[in-house]
Amino acid sequence: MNAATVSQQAIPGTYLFDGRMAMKGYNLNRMCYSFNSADNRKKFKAFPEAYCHAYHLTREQIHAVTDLDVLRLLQVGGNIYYLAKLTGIYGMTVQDLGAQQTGRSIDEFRARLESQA
Amino acid sequence: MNAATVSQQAIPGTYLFDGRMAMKGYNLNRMCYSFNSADNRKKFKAFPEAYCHAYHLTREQIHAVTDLDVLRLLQVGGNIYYLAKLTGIYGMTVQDLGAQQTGRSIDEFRARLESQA
Amino acid sequence: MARIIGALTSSHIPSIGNAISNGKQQDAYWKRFFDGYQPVLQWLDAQQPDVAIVLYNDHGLNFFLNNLPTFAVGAAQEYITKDEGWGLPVFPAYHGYPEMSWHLIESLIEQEFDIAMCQEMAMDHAFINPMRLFWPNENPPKIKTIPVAINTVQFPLPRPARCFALGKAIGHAVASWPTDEKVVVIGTGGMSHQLDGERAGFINKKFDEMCMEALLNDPERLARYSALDLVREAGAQGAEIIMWLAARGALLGNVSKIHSSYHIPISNTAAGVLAMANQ
Amino acid sequence: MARIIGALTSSHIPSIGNAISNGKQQDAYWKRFFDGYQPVLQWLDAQQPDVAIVLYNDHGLNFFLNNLPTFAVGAAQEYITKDEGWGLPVFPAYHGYPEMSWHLIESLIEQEFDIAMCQEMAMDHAFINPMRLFWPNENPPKIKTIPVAINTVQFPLPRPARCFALGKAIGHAVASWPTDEKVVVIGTGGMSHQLDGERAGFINKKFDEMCMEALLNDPERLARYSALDLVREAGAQGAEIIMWLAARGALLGNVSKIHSSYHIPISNTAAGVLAMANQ
Ligand SMILES: [Fe+3]
Ligand SMILES: [Fe+3]
Repeated sequence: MNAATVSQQAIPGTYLFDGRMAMKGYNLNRMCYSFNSADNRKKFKAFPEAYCHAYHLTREQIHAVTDLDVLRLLQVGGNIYYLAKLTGIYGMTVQDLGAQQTGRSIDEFRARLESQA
Repeated sequence: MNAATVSQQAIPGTYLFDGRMAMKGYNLNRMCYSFNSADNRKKFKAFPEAYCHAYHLTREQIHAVTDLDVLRLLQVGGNIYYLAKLTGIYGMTVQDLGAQQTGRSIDEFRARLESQA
Repeated sequence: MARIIGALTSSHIPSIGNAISNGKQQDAYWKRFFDGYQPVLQWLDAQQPDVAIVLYNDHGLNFFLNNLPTFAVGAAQEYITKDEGWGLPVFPAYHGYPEMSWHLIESLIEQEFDIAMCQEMAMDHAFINPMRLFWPNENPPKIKTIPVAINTVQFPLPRPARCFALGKAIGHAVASWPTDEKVVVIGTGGMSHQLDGERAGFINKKFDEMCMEALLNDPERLARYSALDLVREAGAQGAEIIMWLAARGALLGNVSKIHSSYHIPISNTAAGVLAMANQ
Repeated sequence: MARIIGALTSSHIPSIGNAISNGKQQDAYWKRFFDGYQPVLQWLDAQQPDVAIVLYNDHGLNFFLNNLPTFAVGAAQEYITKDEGWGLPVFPAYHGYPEMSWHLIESLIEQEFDIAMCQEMAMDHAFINPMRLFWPNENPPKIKTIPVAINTVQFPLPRPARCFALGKAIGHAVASWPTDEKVVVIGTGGMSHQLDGERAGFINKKFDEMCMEALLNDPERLARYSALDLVREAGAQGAEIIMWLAARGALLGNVSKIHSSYHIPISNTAAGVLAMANQ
């Protein structure tokens, strides 16, 4: 875990999904993985908190889920590949995610992307 | 597949479970894997042929299953680790399997094992 | 013996699939991106390869953290596609080539690559979108496919040098396959982008340009980076460039450029395509 | 740094579990077998190791052919047991040690072993029976465990030399773990036996004796065999000796024998136990 612990601090603004995060987020990611099924997405959308409880999420994790707060979802162990299936349920695009995480409007975020061309 | 094809003939009386056998036996092994669940074992025992059909077994495979013919089960692509879950449903021990495959009685098969001490 | 005639490396951004499904290839946003594939399509049309070995990364469709392989090789008769969670369309299954898959698996194990073997495997956008880009007129295309998945979900990722070595081992394996089939190796992912964290939206054009150049002329240079280096230089998901490096590794002959194209941004990503011939 | 104090290698025959559950250890059929473990139990009692890294082979409980890893490392908080299809009893979960699992995984990937990572994993008799043999008075024992699964289900199996190298890499990984915990490495399976085919019932005492001797004094000798050689010499399931070889590989110090015992037959199998100290 040494290498991992060091690497967490290595790149500002970046949450490396290493063993430490994986241990934290297993149930959260397992829940998000279940969203590959349309049926499960429907069940979740009907009763999000009940669905979270069935996957034994912590209170912190449940709040991050119901708030759709991406940075907090990452901090409580979510992996972006699985989280994208959660945010997809609410029609959030990766631009929406980027805007929210960087505190920009969608237009500002798109402008930032284009500015790097 | 060259190495594999050669190795099939390499050791008399031995069915190496290589890619060629795996391709043949995928559905059969998938069915046997399902027998890790007691519920599935019960369903199978009630209607063996219907259960086989649900896993798309070939006619040859279904006959080998209903006959509990171990050598034929191997020849149609069964892997011994999964097959043992099928034979276990009928209470067959590995001595029973050995006796059947070698055309010996159980006592003769046990005697053969002990003779190698 | 079978021959690897080249490597095609391409971004696999999910929105590409939507653009294709909705016929937006000539819209202002997409035109430059799709036009960048034309010379590659002409090359494929002239070459008519028989087999595609596709190095891609699963995004949490086929694999979960309960059994996450570093390298996984498909050995199925066909490769289905499935709902990834976003309502992407499900397509007819891609054609497999299990006989050659097993040859590849046997050779890789012999060369001491500790791969997982997958006799059933569902493909996500990382496989589907490059296939749709390179074979736009058929779905599924006639070409036989062998997917090879590389872990980019969970750190530790495989070392870039190990991915490059995997590609070389694939090159050796194909060379010992007894037919004279033509094989193309596809590497999908990248180029620089980052979806998560306060650094979301990070793109690094300079690094991407270096990658394109190094892949052609000095792949060892890219293989010397660590996975963490790639995250720093290319963004968290820019580390997907390891699939490009693995595909390049499979070219054991003289390598020349067929075509490349690069465009910022598609969605959050620097989109690139690089086609290399192997003589 | 953590220390590997020794390796314990043992058969894992399913019927052992039944004999323990039914208290048959002193029955005529079983007495010699169970008595053969007593000196190892005394050594364990004196040493009190903190962690067991258990190299075993799954028999189709946790893994199926849709995603079959060559090497898989557990990283779970606990390891459950499950019905294997024969009505074997289900036990309380074994204790995991995910922090050390992740250290092991990071080190193995760094050393270019392409392992699968398993954050959930069900254990079968190949893990359970040796644990019950070595810790007969507690179920589960207090010791923290890290399972490492090696493929013996599907050919190609990993080369024996690769398994030995995996063991060495585990040895290096443990040496860089910062606590002073005592680690024991367990290798399960074998010895010679064959369950399937007209050759069922094959046992090879001479080869088993050579293995015991080679593991202690010349493991490279055993590592030079191919997997096919092992099938020929030790029987189809006798190839499980690769777990013993991997466990031996983890002993990077001076190796001495604590105890060995060998008995033909238990069920269809030549049953053996070998305990080695690492100084
Ligand atoms: Fe991607
Ligand atoms: Fe076994």
